[in-house]
Amino acid sequence: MELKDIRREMAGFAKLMNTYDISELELELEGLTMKLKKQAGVSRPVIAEVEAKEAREDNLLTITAPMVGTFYRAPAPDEQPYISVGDVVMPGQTVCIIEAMKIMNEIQSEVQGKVVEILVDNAEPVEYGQPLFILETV
Amino acid sequence: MELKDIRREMAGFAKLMNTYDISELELELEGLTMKLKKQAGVSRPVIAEVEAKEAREDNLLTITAPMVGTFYRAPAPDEQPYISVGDVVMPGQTVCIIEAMKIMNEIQSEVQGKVVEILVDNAEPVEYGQPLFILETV
Amino acid sequence: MSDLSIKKVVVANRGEIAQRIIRAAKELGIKSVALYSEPDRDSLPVAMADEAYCIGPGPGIHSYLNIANIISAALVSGSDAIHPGYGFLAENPYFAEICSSHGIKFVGPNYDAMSRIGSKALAKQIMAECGLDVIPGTPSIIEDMDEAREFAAKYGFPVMIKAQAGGGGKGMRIAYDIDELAECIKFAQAEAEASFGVPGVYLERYFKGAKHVEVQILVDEQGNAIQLGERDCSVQRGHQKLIEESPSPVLDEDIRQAMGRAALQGAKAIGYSNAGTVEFLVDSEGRFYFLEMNARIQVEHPVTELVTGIDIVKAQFIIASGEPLPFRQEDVDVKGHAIECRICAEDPERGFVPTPGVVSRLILPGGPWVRVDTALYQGCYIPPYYDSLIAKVVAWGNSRDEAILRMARALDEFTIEGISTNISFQRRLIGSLAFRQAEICCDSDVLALVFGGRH
Amino acid sequence: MSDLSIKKVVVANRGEIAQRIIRAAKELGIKSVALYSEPDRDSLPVAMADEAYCIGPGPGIHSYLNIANIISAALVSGSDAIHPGYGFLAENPYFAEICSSHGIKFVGPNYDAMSRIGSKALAKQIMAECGLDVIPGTPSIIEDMDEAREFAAKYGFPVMIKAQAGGGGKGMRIAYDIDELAECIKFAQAEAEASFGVPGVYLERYFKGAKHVEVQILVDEQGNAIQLGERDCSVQRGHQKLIEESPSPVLDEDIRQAMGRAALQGAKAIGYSNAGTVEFLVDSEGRFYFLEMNARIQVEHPVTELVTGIDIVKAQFIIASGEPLPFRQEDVDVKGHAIECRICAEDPERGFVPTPGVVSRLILPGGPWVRVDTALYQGCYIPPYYDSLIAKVVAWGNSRDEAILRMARALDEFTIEGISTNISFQRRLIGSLAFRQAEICCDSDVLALVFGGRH
Repeated sequence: MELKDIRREMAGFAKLMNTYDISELELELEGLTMKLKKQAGVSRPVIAEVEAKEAREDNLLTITAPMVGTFYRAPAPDEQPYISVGDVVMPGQTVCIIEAMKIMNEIQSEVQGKVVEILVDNAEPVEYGQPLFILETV
Repeated sequence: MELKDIRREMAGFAKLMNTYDISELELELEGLTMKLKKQAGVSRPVIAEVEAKEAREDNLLTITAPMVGTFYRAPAPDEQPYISVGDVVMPGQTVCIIEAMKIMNEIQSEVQGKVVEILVDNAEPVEYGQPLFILETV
Repeated sequence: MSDLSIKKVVVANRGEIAQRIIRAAKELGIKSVALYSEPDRDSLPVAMADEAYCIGPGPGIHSYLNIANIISAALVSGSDAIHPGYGFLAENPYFAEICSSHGIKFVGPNYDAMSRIGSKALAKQIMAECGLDVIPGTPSIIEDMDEAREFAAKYGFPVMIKAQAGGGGKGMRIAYDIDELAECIKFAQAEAEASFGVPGVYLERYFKGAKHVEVQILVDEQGNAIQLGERDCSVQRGHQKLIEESPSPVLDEDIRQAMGRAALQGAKAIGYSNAGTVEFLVDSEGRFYFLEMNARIQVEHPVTELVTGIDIVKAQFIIASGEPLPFRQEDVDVKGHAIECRICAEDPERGFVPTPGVVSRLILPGGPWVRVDTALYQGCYIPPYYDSLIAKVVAWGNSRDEAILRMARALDEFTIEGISTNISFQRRLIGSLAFRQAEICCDSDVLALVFGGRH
Repeated sequence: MSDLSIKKVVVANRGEIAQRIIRAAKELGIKSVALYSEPDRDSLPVAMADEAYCIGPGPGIHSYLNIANIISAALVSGSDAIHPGYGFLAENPYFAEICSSHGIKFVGPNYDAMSRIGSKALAKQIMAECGLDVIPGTPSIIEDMDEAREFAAKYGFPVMIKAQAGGGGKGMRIAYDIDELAECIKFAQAEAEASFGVPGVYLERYFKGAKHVEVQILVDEQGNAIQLGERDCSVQRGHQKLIEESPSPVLDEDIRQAMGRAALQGAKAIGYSNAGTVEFLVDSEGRFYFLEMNARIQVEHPVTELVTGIDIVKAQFIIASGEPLPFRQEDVDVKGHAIECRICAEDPERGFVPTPGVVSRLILPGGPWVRVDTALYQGCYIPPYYDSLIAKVVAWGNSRDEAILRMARALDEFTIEGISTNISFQRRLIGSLAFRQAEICCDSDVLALVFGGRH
């Protein structure tokens, strides 16, 4: 292989790097070593996704808030919480209340699992999509 | 496997990286090593360095302009150029003139080599550090 | 801590206008609460605000139009006001009413004024009654084709068809002869239904070679009303504004004064308060007709700010707090000339198709008398769900010519990589002789101007 | 294409001021040629200019001070003017003379005026002769300690020691009693020699609690002279300006008028033309004394631009082209208040050590009445060779309070990662009660103000 062949190939690789936003390329093949490095500047947080993946990998499920409002663990201040750590939750079971615009909305679980963690304190505000409970599949 | 085959495969890998938000890929297979990296923070062209490296690897030397001015290949319009392609240049030998502030500055080579390319046309402006001649070490 | 009665405001919007509202709040010492959809989680307004609440997934209907989540966020964050920005819920009187019933101050006019303005036919009737020239049109939405034909017979073609609930060029058509009238009406009704949920359209006389000129007003809750001069928004593409400027290069001083007076008269008749805009059509002979009124902050408000020195969004908070306006008509002094170019994530080479994606490189224009309102940053993601407006570049100059040359250099500096934008389209428009000579009208073919034969 | 006689200008500077000059040139239709050292190859001014020439390696002495390469670049590029910016060759009369001898217009005053200003003793003598109060000092550089002791005996301590060739706080010392006088003079001489190549120092009376106030003037080559009001630059650290504002919060209208007249009188006596600044010290009783004159555009010129609407760099080009000033004194109308914060690549937590490096993340402040002059972009490299100034944030408001609150929110928005900067230091300074009440003087301990007991 001659330099000019490599150069021609390099152009191809460089074009691909542009097309696919690749910033670094290293290649070794039969005595040839090629390293290409490009610009860039793009960063997109993926923490939420990563967490979700981790959760899946560990057989953990998360129940998130379907609306914005105030989180209540029990139907009334002097009553027992709907669920506590260690309880097994069934699909359709009410797990908490979220008060939104003065209306009490009962939140039901869509999944089955054992409660391993409650992430929000009673009477705290929650936003859309905020994790509320972590369940372990059983 | 040839470089152009690798390039075709690389496109496929790159597409997958985009689809699945993969930022780094390393591969080893029967003597082939490939590393791909996506995204980063900083961009600074390295073309100059690459050229320099290539030049060194090929035993090529570059004479650059030590000052800003107008490049002349010969001491006067009706005279022979100091050097032409194919000539062997010795250290200390005058290779061109750069006119700066109405003063004619003789530029001497610091190295020894055979002239393989003259990169600037006669009477063209040159900036500091601009490559003028490429020599091959002999 | 704010001296005003408003101490904490929910910003029920996104992008550059959310950022604009947060900036004004910060300067007044008002705490700000950003609301965001899931794809906007990493957006600048969220980072800038004192608090932030996710209110739903990407599509506007589930987030920025989700009244329950927005009101809830205001309540759980202990906010005492909501600023709606423009678009989304900004001109929804029911939303204003819900805010009010929860004890939250809606930064804008009250329900009654908003309702009157929202019904365009009623607004025109009120304006006509208080003595303004109103653009001739059918008195309400048309019920059958006979009505339409009758109107066309009286005023002649072309005829403009407009959605009752319209805005932003949606549900709008021009019929050039009797043969296409029925079809245009059908089209406009279908588009109106798709965009606003109601198919009603009405007809208006169409003026060739007209200019769109609007007057910015401020009215406090004590009834003090001032006008901040006009904006010329005649450079449009498909009824969507591209470039706005203040003052208008085509008004003479008499018309300017008359238009300002008319705007204040109309606002009074409507019972308006807070910042608003009265839109007029100026025909080729310099007569002006009331078009409609906008009950909100407008995209193009910065040009007025730069020539008057008055912060309109701050004024909105002051008014909504129940304070009297801190300046009077004689304090309003228009100095120089300001131009705004709307920068959109769209590809002019491919029919202005939206171009969501990641901004991989960004250099914003800056330096003397160049203002940029944008929530862009290098690495940010532009989601596909919303309006394609991503930045507003505003240039001020002592003269219109100076402002044009400044805008040209600002657009030359503006670098966005990763997505296509209309920056170079706007650059060519700003550099055109037609713009320089203020010859572009609402119905000018700006594509032909920019692309020439190529288009 | 420019209507002026200058058609193409070489910008013999770097960073934000190079960019500022290119922007003005672009708006005037003047072609621009950027010059750059090797580490500045990827800088914004190089990208913005019409042409660019590398003039040497990093250290200023080999590039931005390399007169031969700069003149050569002007000649080979066919340029007819050179703008020196500030620093580097801006106040070097020999450079101006060399430009002139090569038929290149130096954008600034002529050799004679520059020479007179450059000799600070001569400048003070001329000013005294034309009737200005001049800060009491030794008539020339001191030759022996007896002279110094005599001066101190006459005016009392503390005594200010200043380099003849000085600027930017270099070669400056304050002696508080007779015991440290000799040592301070030795220090100042050594620093002056190291910084400027000449050790000469002179003594001045030192005023406690004084303010630094300077007047911006414009003089055309026909002799028409106007002043654009004053700038207060009293917020300093080690004689280096940190925050500048216009108008000064401490001048009353009589003093303001008198100072403006004095500045024009002095400029006339010097034979000055182009943009310049006349610096005064204002003592705690409101008397003002001529300090020195700066024969160049200044870092802090934007605050004057924002309150007057006059583009000073454009005016420099107009004057250098031989045109008369396009405005008169009565056209100058100061409106509102403007404040500038200098943002530097330096770490206030580690004794303000410079912090060169790569900017890995950048969010510039923006929006209404916030101007940023900077050559920063995300990914750019800040080389170690030059001044640490990397950005200027300027905020305008109708009142000083409004400008302060706006500056505070602008600094809150300003995000630079990858290197340390003084942004949060400036934010605390702007937010301090002492600044709000305009109590900071040239000799105030701003570090104590910001760091409190911690310092």
